[in-house]
Amino acid sequence: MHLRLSPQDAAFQQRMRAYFTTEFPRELRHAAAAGQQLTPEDIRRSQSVLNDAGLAVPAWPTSWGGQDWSPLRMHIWNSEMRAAGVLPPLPFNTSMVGPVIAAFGSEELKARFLPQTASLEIWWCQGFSEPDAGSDLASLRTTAVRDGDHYVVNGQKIWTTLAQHADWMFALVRTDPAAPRKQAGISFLLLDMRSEGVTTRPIRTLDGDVEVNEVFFDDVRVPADQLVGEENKGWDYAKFLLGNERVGVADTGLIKLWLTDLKDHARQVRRGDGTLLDDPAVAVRFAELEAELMAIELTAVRVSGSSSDGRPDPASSILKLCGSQLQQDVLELAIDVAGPMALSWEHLEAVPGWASSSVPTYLNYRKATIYGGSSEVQRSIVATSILGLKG
Amino acid sequence: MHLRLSPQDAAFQQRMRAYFTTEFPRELRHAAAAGQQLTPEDIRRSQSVLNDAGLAVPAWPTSWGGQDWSPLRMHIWNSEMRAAGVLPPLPFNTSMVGPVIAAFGSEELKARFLPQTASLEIWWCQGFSEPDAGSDLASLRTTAVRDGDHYVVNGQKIWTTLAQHADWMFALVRTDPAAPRKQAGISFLLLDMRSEGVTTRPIRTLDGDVEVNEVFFDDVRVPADQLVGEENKGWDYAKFLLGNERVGVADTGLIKLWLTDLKDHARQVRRGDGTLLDDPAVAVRFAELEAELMAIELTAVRVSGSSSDGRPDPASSILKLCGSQLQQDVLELAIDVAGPMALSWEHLEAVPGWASSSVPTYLNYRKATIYGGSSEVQRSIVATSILGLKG
Amino acid sequence: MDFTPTDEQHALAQAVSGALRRHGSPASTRGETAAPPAHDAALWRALVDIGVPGLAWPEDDGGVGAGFTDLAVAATEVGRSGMQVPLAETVVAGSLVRALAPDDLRREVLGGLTDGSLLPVPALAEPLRAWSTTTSDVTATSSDQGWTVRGTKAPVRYAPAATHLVVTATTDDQLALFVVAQPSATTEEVDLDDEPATLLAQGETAEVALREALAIGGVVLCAEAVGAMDEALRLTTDYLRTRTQFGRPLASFQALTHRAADMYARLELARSATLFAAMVADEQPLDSDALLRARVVVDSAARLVGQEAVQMHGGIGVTAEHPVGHLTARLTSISRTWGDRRSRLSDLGTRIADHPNVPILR
Amino acid sequence: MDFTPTDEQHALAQAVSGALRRHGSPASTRGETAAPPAHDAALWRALVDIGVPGLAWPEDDGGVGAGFTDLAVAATEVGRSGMQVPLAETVVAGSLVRALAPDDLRREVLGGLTDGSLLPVPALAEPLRAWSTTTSDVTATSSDQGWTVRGTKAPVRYAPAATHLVVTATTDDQLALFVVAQPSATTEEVDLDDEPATLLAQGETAEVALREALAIGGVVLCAEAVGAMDEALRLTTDYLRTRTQFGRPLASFQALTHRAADMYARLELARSATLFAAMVADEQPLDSDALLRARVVVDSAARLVGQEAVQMHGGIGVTAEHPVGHLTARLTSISRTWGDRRSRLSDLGTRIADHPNVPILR
Repeated sequence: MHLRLSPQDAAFQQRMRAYFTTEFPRELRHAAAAGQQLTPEDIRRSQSVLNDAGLAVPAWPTSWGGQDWSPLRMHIWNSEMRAAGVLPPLPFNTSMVGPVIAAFGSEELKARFLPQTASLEIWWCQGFSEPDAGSDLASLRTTAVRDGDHYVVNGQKIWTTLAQHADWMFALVRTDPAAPRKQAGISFLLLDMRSEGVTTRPIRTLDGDVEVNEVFFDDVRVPADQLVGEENKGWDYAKFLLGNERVGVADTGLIKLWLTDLKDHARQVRRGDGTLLDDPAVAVRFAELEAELMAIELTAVRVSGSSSDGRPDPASSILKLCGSQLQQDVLELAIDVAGPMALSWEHLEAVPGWASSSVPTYLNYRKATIYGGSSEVQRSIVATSILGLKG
Repeated sequence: MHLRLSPQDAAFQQRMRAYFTTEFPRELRHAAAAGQQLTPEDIRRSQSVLNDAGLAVPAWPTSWGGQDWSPLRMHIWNSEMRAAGVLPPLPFNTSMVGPVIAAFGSEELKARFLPQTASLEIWWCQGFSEPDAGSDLASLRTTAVRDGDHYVVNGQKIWTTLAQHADWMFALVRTDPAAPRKQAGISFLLLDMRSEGVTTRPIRTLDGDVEVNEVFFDDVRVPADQLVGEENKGWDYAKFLLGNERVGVADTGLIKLWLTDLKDHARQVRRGDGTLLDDPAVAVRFAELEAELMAIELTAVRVSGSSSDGRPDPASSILKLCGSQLQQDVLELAIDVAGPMALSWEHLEAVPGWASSSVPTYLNYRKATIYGGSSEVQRSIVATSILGLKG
Repeated sequence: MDFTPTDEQHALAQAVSGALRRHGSPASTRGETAAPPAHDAALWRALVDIGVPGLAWPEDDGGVGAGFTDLAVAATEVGRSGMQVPLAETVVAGSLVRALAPDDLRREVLGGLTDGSLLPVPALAEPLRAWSTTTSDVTATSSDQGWTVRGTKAPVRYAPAATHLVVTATTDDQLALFVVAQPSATTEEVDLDDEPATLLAQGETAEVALREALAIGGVVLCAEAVGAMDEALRLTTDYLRTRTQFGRPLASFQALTHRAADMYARLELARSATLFAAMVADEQPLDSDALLRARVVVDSAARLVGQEAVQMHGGIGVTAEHPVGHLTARLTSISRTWGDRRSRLSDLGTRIADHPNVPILR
Repeated sequence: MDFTPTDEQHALAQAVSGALRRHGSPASTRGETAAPPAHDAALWRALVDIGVPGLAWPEDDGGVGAGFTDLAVAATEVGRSGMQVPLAETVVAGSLVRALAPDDLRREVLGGLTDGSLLPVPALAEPLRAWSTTTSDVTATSSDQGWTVRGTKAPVRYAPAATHLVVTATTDDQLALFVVAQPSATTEEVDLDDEPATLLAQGETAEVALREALAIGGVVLCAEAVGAMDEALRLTTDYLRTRTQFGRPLASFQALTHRAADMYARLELARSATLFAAMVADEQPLDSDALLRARVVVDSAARLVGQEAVQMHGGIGVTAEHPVGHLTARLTSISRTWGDRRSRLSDLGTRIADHPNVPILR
């Protein structure tokens, strides 16, 4: 056990900080923190810049651009990136499909997809969820039937995040409907979103955003060489991917950014002769959330550090569970900081955007405990895999 | 809908208040509120006095001493009794076995037991729980085998409250082990605790009290005329009884007394130049608990008022659920009011008893959400009977 | 004390829910966001036609003279419908006018509110200023021509549709209440540029009246929240019964059904507190602390029921197309209207030493 | 930053748990109540023999010179065992002596603490006085003969066994810290009747030293709590696996297993915060706010784990015969030692505006 960063890690931290705060293009920073949305073009450019600097896919194998960093360095990289207001690389590309292709794809697939996946020349979306499956991912019904050197895909995906911007989708499809278990008979397929028969329908969320979509497949022909790994082994690859996703979701850097901003906002709100941040009841709430954030961040460092075989520790479930809860708690405090201003969503001259967006943002982030494996799913994983509580 | 008590109910309230505060023996009052325990003799005398005044068994049929009061009057009676620091009648007698005998017992049983049950000449204990049953009450294994005009009882009960003071027990026993469902084949038997073969072993609780016991039956011969109702129909009578118990447990009068006392205690604790009750964080907690208490008390009046067929509304489960939680919340605040003084259980000259007993009392009352149908059982009742959520 | 609704109240509930269904549609059916909607004049007119906005006002003032228990019944149906109307707002504005305005203004406003010709709402919140009922950055000045008020009120719900605003402002370091007629705002921001105003009251009188009016408006919000929670719980239990996951209905997952039971329990406590508050609101002198306590109970239920209803619905819970998230959005706003849980508890906390306990029977 | 325990620390943990098992027995096996037990000299001696009480003190002062990460490892085993020893108490007293006492007194006390000949504990709490680190009703007076202190300290854990008390007292309206030797209390109430005392520090110096000593003592309490929670969760999951209800193991009831998962999650956060706090405690200048944050995290875990462990055990959870309730009792006390959750958060709250965020890497 030791507390201090080694001189090498401290130098690494300085290098990251210097890069993100001085070298990375200023106009692409802070936008996300200030509540503005980057345009899709900005997002592509941001990741391309990161990739050029070797900072887009550090967790990948070194032969495909990875850095072979320790979990601690991964954490430092993410923290410094977030603290500087730099958008992290698109998780669908770098935490999800990239590692799967790198681990299970053929050399052809790797060469064809990994470079453009790292640079975001290909924007990926995730085709896992289906309307009748929900948390029971493996009960998916989209089919892929082999027809010569193609698969013909029919069915529907839902909750496909940013599908409207995506070039390609990685999808779970059922290739053997007769398989003995629902987890068997699933394959992992890559498909071009411009293929004939693909229709995307946006789903509006409560806050008015369009972030998720339904995607329909009507006799979509997918070349068979876009299958990752073996046919009917897709569930194994999906589990590998979901573990990575869980670790990725414990994005404490983002929560830290939110909390720092929120303190600034509280300081802007007058209360008597002082500000809302002087209100002991509000200050206590900040203190509570800061303590919680500290514990989650420490756990992220501690848990990721303890997994040695490259597969995520099932303890990463607690990062998703507690991290998403903390996100929601921070956004709930944001409503209270906005106070009476939270009651209008209109853009009013006298009311800052952070205040009028506090309720819609809070409502939107109720998704945090639902997507990426709901809190209920995480609790079941902990109960079963860690505590050995099998019904 | 109307708010005010009718002139008749207001007069009733005045009558109750006058009786409990001026006529009821002063030396038997307030003892419980002040944290002192009444002796068993005091408890018997207290109930006997109430019974003489017609105030021990108001919910019973009028032919056996009941008063035919409206649910509102029942609530007024209980509130005024509690507010005056008078111990309510022993629930095992008046809310449990009494109503069962009155509803399902033969005329002989009624005449033999009801008067002495009302006056506490017979002190009853409840023989329901068993070591291997827990919340699954119906899986009980104590057997009663018919032998001529007796039943021979073998087995064990546990968590038998105040069995050490009890004269008689009402017990659930298995009379038909071959019954198709575990709920069938159970009978409701009355037995003399001085019978040969009855052994009582006290169970010490964390706080050092002996309140609950194990009771062992070794070939205990029980006259067959002490069976209530029909053989193998005991589960029906038990369900009737458990519903009554739930309503009885929402004893908001007791919680109100605790909260009033706790405010006085907070006023005794100095903080800076003021008292702990001036601490805004503490005051907020009192305000929260008072609001909660108000809502539960109102619900008790509203729900009991809406049941017309004499059987408790399944909504009474929420009174048990929320009432026991509130009890625990009040006792947890009591620890915080005691502050550093809570850390010793010793009787110290400089530390008041309410402070040194705060932690043991809190620990003891963790039972509140366990006994009388645990919170889990109540949630299942609500989910199944009210919300129609059947697995 | 009796919580049983009268036959008239059952009929009123039916009339209100019928009018809502016939004359409006919830945002979810139109696929709109959960943003607080603008005033729907046609929907409001339908409620005026069956007398809802006038229920609480005395017949002498042009009102219906029914009282707050009836108004609560109506508000619960509004909450259940997923639609929004300025009922609580007009109750706050109307209460202040009733308590403080001279006879002619009182009859004009309450009569106009009842017959639908006027829409008075309160304008209290100020930008970048924590909620307060005792201070205001808006200033009022008196001259020979009468009073004028200057400053910004925002956000003011229903401001573009309002015919009258009841505003707080500071005069000589005192809080004062004014009526501003014809505010002509185009957004929920009201910029008062030396606007002529009628003084209602100053100092202690104004503060007491404001506290009472907000407490009474809070009863309407509580009732609306109970309706919204009823509907959110109904949708949730329906969903648990019909949605299957892992080959069986969600209703077979105890982790969910036990949480649904907790939702029900909190809702029933909130219902009791709300019905009680409605009855208390009809009494003088007003026990405004009882109303605050009801809001605290309803707040805590609204938070649990709203959050759990969305969580148990999963993804569709946060979409604009499904009603459940809209109900949660409304519950979120209700809890933050005219203070929040923290401000209410802290307010009650300052008086906690004044009573040994809280009696409910009276 | 590295959380991995060293081989030495594994060995230390085994040595401590072995010593505890050989020389003591938890209250539950003796069927005793959950009352905080008196000092067990034999058990303490066993820990002295393997060097535990001296782990944190410099070798120059007669200590072992190992530091707080090792001490935390030992304290976790104490917590797991269900037994209680004055480890946190001697750390607070020892820290004050280390920071403030003249050389000879420092070496005497820390050396004596390490070799088991002395037992210094803090005497801070005062009857009917809310927790405070800045005020005291005990008064100190100086004369030619030196200082004397007068007043009552209660309760003082381990007072009857203590050889030295470190007490707070007021001098000229300042807080001061004193050492009282040979206090000879027979209960946990210490009545100081113009007792001779050695001044350690006054004013700001005393307040800072006290705050830091309590923060460091808090690390020991956190570590003990983690051990107690480990054991409470182990007992609970064992129980869920083995106990059957309604014909199947409790582990098949999702309402219970999901709550057990929450217990685990909170425990793991508490573990991370505690290990971090132990490492921070070895650094100068002391970041005592980081230690306070760890206590806040541990408090919230202790409450959940303690309460849920009892609830899931049902009736036996509140009996003196079963260990789980004793662990809950200890967790309850730990959270209330030297302040409570409210006082810690309010303390942190006063400094919340001083930093934009809380960095963990250093």
